[in-house]
Amino acid sequence: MTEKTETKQSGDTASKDGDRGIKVIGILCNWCSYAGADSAGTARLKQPVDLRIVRTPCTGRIDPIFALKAFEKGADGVLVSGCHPGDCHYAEGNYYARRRLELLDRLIPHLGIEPERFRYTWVSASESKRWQEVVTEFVGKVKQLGPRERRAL
Amino acid sequence: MSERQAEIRELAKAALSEGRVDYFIGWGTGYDNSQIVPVFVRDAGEVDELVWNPLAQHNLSVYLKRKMPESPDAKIGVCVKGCDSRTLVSLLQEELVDPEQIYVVGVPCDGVINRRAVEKEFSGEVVDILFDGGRVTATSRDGESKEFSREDLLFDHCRSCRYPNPLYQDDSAGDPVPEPEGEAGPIWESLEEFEALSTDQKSARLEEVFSTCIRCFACIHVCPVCYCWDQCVCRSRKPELVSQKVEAKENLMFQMIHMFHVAGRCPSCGACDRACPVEIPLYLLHRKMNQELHDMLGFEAGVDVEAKPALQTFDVEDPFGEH
Amino acid sequence: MRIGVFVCHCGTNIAGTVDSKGIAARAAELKDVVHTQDITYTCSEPGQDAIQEAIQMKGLTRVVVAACSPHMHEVTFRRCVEGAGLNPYLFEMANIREHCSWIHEDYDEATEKAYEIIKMAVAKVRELEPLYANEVEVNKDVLVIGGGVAGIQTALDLADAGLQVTIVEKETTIGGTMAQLDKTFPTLDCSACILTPRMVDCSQHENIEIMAYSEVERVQGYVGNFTVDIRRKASYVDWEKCIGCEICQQKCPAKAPDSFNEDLVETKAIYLPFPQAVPKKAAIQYDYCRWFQEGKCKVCERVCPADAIDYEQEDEYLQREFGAVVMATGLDVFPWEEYYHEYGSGRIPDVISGLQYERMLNASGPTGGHVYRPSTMGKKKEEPEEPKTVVFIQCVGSRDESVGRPYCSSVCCMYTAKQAILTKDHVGMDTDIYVFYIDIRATGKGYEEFIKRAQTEFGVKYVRGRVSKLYESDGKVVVRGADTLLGDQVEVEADLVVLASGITPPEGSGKLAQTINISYDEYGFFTESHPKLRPLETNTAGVFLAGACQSPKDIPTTVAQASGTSSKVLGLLSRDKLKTSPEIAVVDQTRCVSCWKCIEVCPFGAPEKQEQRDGSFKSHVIESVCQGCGICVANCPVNCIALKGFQTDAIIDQIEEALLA
Amino acid sequence: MKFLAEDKLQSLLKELANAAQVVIPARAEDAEGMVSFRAWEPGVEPELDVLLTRQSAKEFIFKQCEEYLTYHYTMEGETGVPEEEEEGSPGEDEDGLEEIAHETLRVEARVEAPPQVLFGLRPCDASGLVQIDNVFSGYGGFYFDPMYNARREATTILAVACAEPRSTCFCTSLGGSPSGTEGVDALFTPVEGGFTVEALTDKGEELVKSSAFVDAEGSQEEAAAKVKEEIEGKVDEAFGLEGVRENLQANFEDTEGWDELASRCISCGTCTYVCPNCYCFNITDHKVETSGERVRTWDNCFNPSYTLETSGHNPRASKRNRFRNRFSHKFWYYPEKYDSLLCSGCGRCITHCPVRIDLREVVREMGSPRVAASGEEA
Repeated sequence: MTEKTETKQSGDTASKDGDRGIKVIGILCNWCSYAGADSAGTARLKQPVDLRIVRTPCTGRIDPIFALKAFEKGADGVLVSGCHPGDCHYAEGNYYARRRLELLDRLIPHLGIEPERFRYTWVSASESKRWQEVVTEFVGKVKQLGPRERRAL
Repeated sequence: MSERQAEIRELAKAALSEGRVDYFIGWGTGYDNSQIVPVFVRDAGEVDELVWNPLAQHNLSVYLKRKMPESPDAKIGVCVKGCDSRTLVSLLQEELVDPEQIYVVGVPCDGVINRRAVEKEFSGEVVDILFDGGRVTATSRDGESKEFSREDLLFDHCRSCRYPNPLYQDDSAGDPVPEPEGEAGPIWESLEEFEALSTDQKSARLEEVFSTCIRCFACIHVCPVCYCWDQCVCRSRKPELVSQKVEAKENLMFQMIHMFHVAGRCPSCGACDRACPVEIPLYLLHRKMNQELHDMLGFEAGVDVEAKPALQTFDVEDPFGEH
Repeated sequence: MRIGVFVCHCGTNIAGTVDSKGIAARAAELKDVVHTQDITYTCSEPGQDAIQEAIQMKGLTRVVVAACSPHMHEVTFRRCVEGAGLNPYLFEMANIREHCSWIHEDYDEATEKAYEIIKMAVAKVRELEPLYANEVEVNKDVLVIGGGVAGIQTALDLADAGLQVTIVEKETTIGGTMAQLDKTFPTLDCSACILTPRMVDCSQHENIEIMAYSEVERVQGYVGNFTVDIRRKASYVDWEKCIGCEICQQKCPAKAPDSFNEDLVETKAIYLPFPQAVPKKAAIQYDYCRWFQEGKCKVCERVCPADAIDYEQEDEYLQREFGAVVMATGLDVFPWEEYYHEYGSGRIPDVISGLQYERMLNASGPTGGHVYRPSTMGKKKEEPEEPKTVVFIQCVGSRDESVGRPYCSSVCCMYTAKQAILTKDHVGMDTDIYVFYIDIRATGKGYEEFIKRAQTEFGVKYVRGRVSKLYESDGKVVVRGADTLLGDQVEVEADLVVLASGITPPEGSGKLAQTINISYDEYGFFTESHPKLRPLETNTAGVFLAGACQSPKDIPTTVAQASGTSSKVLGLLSRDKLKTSPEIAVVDQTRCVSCWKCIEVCPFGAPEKQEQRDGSFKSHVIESVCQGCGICVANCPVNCIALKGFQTDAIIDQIEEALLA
Repeated sequence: MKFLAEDKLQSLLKELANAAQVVIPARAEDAEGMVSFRAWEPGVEPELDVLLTRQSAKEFIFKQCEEYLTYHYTMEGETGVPEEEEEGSPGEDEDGLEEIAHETLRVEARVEAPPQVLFGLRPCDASGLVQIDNVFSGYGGFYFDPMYNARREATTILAVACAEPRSTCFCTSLGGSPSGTEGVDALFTPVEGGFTVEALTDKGEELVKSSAFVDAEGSQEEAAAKVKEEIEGKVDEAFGLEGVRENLQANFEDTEGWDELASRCISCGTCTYVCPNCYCFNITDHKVETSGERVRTWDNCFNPSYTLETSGHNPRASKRNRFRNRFSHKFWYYPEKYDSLLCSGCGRCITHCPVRIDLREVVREMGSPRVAASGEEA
């Protein structure tokens, strides 16, 4: 019991004094990018600690609103990743997603969000190295910008 | 103009008396001469209620959304301007309106004027607006009269209008007006000021603008291509995409949901801007959205009945997203 | 709602960088979490017992296991909680290994992140609801794509077990690469003697249908119910009539490249690849046929005793139903000419590929098994001369980053040794043979012994080092390389240089993978579902892998894998009905606004218009057809379609949870 | 009666601002230049030439969105290997909150009501607040809302009599007046060089103690009386109230009549949100993990969820019924319960309706006997 409250406190301080400054949400498709992140893990490819991954079956499932919601709730960056066009496990999902995400990508700056804070990309199950690069590069850019002060979204 | 008004009345009269339509939706005079409102004419004898002048800003295709009107099998006559016809085309693309059930009178349009702009020229209330060619004479309740040029009072999306003649119609009220030259695709001047802002300024401006929203939902109810009605996800608690809390963030989120839902079907007809009781410049969102869709795909909403809305289809060769 | 959270140590895999015990304790403060526990190996039997015990004692109604990737053990734990009487879909995995402990070093950071991942999983599990798998009828016919030894073995195993098998082979005969080989290592038994009887077995087996000279165009459907479009390429010969007498080939006046013989020689425009071909049917190579190119000739038509020639023939499209698909598309030889300019890019006649040499060694090959210097072949008067000095270069297109092939092709060391020995046997023990190698990979049964034999018994000289350059100098091929053991330059004047060109997937493998919706790697090898847990399956249920299309393999491994795959297919098709995943889209018809976007976008045609009692129509998703991608959900304006297991609320709650405080 | 010189207005506002938040009608700087109520800052001139602000002042007492209460769960789940004496399993019980051991819920409700002065609203807006009071202030022993009342208590209302009524004004038809005093603490009437000021309540009396005011001269009092009389006359007669309630009741089932009137209505909620009288609200919880808040937001009778039942059934599914409810509520249901009308005749619903639905027309039509309508179409 006491031990519990201790850990709790330590946990709180860890998140409060914001030593881990930023929060990045990753929305991944199950078949390619999530698996790619798995392979990166299996290969012990070190990555920044700031990414939180949400698994969806397919980028076709991803509503642009998810990303905006994340920003609204305080995300400093949002990364969406799926199968390369043509490789969709469901044949067409990422083609639909590509249009929606491209539109979103183009609107992000318009909404008062730095363009570097959003990215959508394609990483296959075997591209563990690429996943490491994508995450490192993206989170790096977001870190440079630092935490977002939110006004509108 | 008056000639077009006569045409409208003629066509409406014929349609009603021949029983081709149960009622005919056009524009008519509101509670005073400075107000034009949608009117529903149910009797051939009443077609003189129909009016056409530069105040006829309402996009009447909104009444073709299902549940609006309620009787689903009614045969409806309706007047559309160029911009209105594009929202109608969007509805037709999705087969949400049965062409067999509607009789469309296209009204070639030289642009409609912004009544609010007129009102703001007076301290008192404007009760009468008269048109004489390019001149507009407005008179306030206390008898003050002012003259304007029609040109100056046009909505800016009318100034940049590329489709002054309806793209879908059964009959036309009068001869078409000259089409503008130049490369197709809407013009975006009205955005430039906002686009020039820095990221921070943008979000500050959006916060300022959307904190005034009162969530009356006039914008989506008046939107012809927004038809979820009682099921609107912006009011749903499950799933809850947007909270009921009225605050800048949530209000903007609500608009973003609306925007993504009409993306590819919204031609920026401006109905939402005009309906907003607190004058939120919604075009900041939907015109930008249309601009980007145009850059991405050369796509314009509601110009081709055979086409599909941009986001409900795809091209394997779409020229983006390779990163 | 009573949630239990179980945090795995995975030995030190997780506990090494994450305070599993600590976060388990903290998780007990999350809403609805009534029980938490840290376990050394959650997937182990005691681990699973602990979970089941806790479910029963604490009356847990939801379970979160924080351990490895769901791709690893989701199935395991679903079974586990089901065993304790919980619905298997009231379970969620928090991936704190692949996505956390394995990719971070800082203990505190990793621990904090792991805790947040658990919070997200708890947020999701709250939104989950019990789901029940539904069943679909299974079609028991099997499609085998590729008629090489892998395809043949799979087909025979399955056919013997009583399943109907269709082999689709793009060439006019089955047999694949193995049919081109002379002897096989390490036993040196004759390749044809092993393969051709199996080929004949296929053609005569009542349960096997061979569709040669055909290709798969499109695959629709799902496990147990695939619909496949197959294109039978026009051979311009009516195979119903053709008796394979070869007269047409003898009389045909037009020469054409002989791919079966690796273009060492030429064949005719109308040809049969080799005498033991199955089916033994002739085909016309359109681009080389005089009739098609010049509009006159028709010799074959005149000489054909069976009246089988049919110049009007066109590609034929067939649609067939299958329950499972086996990919056995085999391999290609690495196109070394395009990459190795230092080896003459194929312009030096006496520099040939391993497979070309294989054809030369082959008694039924173009030289009848005689080894000649290609530069001296095909001359009118002179006899072709045999090489006195032969150099073998290994790892051409293998283990070579510079040509984008970092992997080992796994067979070259062995076939080089084999060819070296056979050279001595065919040409004479006095032949001078050098093998330039990086390392010798001889891991199979009897392989290392075989290499030793080559070195000692047959005196093949092994030089450790890469060859930097090949060039011609007065009738010889000068081989310049390094001997890294002696540490100096070596130069050999060779009569013949054989490149142990590596294995690459057949051209168009990527495209085929896309057609079938399976994943593939950057080279085009098909990706197995899991290297250890599901090495014969793909990520697409009902599609399996056999042979070199998955990774380079020698014949014994290929055949072994093929039989393994057969047993997987048999396992799948032993049931009359298949359980399908209940994680699919379900429409809440009370909210549906009948805009039909779902129907518009679904790649599988799962949503349909369903009439309601009031005569209106609402969307309805056909359970057995829905694949659970969720494209319709993202397009539904009212969000009235729930993708079970991935409902909008579940996703949003995870996001919100991750961003708390 | 007091007098406030024009040039004293700013100093008065400044003085008031020391003790309270002062809210005035002001014109926004942006292009739209909308006139609405907002907090006064030194130098900001109240915009009194424009008769009506875009929205009424009700927002400052009956907030569009307010946090009602916050709540927080603390869990003490068990950790470690379960011990034997753990009580039996309740099994798959979804809403089994109470049976979860070790869970505690803390609820907090904060009443925030800093003193505020609303200056420059019109008598119609002020009387609108009185109608809302009925609902939230325990009228006839009904509900008493602590937050609303705290804010109401802390608010002083300084109305300014109308100068130039709009054609859509019809307060007089409802027994109101452009210089009405219902719900007003002090009424300012514009006269030559400033305002005459009448203190109508204790709060009003407190106010006029300020040195900014001087006693009004007789001439000024007369001027004020004259002004009031003039404007009174300028307000058009919209309809007679005679029998409206009864006729609305009688015409309740006149679906064609209602359909015709509602045909151009787009069923949004603008009218109710600009209305100084409409008070309908919705209460929703917003919870993430262990903490949440309960918020009260404006609702309106055109909102689909307004009468939506848990079963999914909605007794007011159609536009017509929602439309009918708005007018019936204002002129029939509400009066029945509270013995006063739920409309003060400001006309905002008319001028801001995207399709200019005219309340006056609706009341004229459905508030009078309609033999014809039900007769024909048979």
